[in-house]
Amino acid sequence: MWKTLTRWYHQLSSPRYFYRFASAVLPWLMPIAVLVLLTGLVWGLVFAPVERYQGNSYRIIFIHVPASSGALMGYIAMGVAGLIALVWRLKMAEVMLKAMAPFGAVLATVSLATGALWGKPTWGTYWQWDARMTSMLILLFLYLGIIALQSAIRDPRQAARAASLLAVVGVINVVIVKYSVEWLNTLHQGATLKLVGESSINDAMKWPLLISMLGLWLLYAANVLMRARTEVLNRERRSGWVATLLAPGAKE
Amino acid sequence: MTDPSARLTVSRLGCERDDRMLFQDLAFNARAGEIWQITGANGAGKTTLLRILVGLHGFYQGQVRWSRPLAPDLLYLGHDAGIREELSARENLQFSRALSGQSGDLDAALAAVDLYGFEDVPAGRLSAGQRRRIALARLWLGGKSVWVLDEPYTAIDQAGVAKLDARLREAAGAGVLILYTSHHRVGDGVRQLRLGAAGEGR
Amino acid sequence: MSGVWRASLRRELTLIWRAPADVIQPLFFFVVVVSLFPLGLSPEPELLALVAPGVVWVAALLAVMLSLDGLFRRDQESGALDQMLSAPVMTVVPVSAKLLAHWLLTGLPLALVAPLLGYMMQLPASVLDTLALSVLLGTPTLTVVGAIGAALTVGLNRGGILLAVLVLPLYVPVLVFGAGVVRTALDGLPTDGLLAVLGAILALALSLGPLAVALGLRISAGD
Amino acid sequence: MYFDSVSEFVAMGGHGFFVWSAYGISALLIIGNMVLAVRQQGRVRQEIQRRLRRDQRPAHNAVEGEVE
Repeated sequence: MWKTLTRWYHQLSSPRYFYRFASAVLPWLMPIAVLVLLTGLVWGLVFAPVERYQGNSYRIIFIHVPASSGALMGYIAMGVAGLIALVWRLKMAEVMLKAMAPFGAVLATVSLATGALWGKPTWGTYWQWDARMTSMLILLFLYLGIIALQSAIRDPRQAARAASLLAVVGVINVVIVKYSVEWLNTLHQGATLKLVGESSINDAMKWPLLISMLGLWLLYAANVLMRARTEVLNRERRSGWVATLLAPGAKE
Repeated sequence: MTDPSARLTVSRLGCERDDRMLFQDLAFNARAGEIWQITGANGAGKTTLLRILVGLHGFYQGQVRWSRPLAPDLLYLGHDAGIREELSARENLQFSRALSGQSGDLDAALAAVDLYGFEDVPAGRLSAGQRRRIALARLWLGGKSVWVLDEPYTAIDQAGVAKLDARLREAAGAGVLILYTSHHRVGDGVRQLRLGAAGEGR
Repeated sequence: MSGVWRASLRRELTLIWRAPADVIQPLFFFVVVVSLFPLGLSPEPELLALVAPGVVWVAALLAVMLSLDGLFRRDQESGALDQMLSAPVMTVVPVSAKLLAHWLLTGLPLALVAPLLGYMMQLPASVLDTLALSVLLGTPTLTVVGAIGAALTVGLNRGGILLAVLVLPLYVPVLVFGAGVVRTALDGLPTDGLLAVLGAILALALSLGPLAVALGLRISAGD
Repeated sequence: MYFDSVSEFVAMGGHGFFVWSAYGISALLIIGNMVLAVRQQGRVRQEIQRRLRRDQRPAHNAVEGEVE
């Protein structure tokens, strides 16, 4: 067991092997991700029963909850990749961190937009600074901070290490922000009206939600592999294997 | 090719900046008591090479190996001499001495670089040449066996050049390894390392 | 080791003392921004007292952030930063001296002036000591966390705006609990729990922050 | 199928605007990001291929004073 782990570690940490691995995985991962996501969404939108109190606007949760969880998991994954990149100077960890940022920021934006559009019919207002939405807003700012820092520094290696440090600091900050915002909210509104928490929805709603979440996470993974391939080419542009790979007329 | 008596061993050293190779496959051994002059056109990466050797710049291919940990023995004068204009010559030197762990006498060092009488003038009001000499005064504080100097001869007048040459030869004689970038050659017996001019072979 | 720390602290204090603008600007900014609010809102006491904790705290936070841009810039331009990074002592030593000097001459004055501005914002006198205490307890965290952003943007030409984008999200917990302490005191409730939270955040910042700042400087220098 | 007719499905019991704009924005952002990722890959590949064709030779350097 240990031998395969170390072999896998050495292989996956070499950009060249990763490029081949990603090129092999993407052609089937992408369609599966889209398929799973669509089934989850269609099931939730079309077939799931209406929610007693809210009516049909609750169907937004089938995109809102997966997006929120994806944005949060994405940032935590970036924190971990950042730590690995800083401590072990692993080029692939730096590549993954840069690859995860854009889609994470998109999911944070989607979470905010869908949360607001869901809030209006349900609680009468697009935005009410409740704990979850405020945390998501700060998370979006953290994502934008990393993307801005990474694009502001010219040397890709230095940009990656700077972004790694910021990601590690950011992850610690996300935890503290969550507590501070939750404290802020308990002070003012009492417990926010929890009409639809994960636990309270019945099975007919739970399955489409889980499938949509799986689909969106797979899509996130596919997007990360795509962007990581690009970043590997970018970082390895002077190496021999990229030259042979991209030589005019070479088979992709 | 590693030579046990070498204080510094560099092999297959290459550095890339803005998608262009500054230098590539650089290899040499430097031993205590030697003076190395590093030359090359502007932008050939001389400063970057020094910053790699002292450990400030980490993005390079190849290997840089010091036989003993460098930091305690290192006297590094960077491209900008690290002098703050708000502080006086003495205050600047006092801080550099404390930071690098040297222990020589401040006034003697400042006198050696003809700053006698200017010790307490804020560096901002001194001339460019005088400001650089505040940093050069560290060469007279002693206690360091590896000197890495980036353009030590800039803004130094004729008399200063002769004094600096003498000091470098004296230190090398006492076993100090000196690497410096400049067009000025200290004297014969100085080993030269020429980095490919940026324009060549483009 | 302590020799280097003391020498660094003495140097930093002399540097800031020689260039008083670095001390006066944040203070001036703090006073001006707070005094704008009564003009912008209305001089009506109840309203001002209600918003005072947030206004004073946001102004203090922005004052600290603005003063951070110059924290490493001049040392980087003059080459002094390279000296610190290549010195035989751990980088965190001169860096922590620099952070302490920076707080002593920006955060501390803000805490001393805060009650005056709190009073200007019609805050009852009984709350002013809590306000000063919260700013005193919060500003070191702002300095240390902000310095991480300053370290990462020191080499960049338009680092100022980027510094704000990086650092403001990191300031959220300190702002929430800092202003929260004062609001709680305004409501007459006990504030020691919240002060403890501010203290805990400060402890975390002081333990990990300087190391992160030193690493950030090393990364900006090219390692 | 929970809804009796397509028009009812679109109306979503009066919340149609909110549901469909939520999904519309989400689709726009996610698909947009995918397209950007693909375009960026194309751009980087072209950039590298252009440089490969230029077939740059790196600067050479001579080391004197080195007795081999």
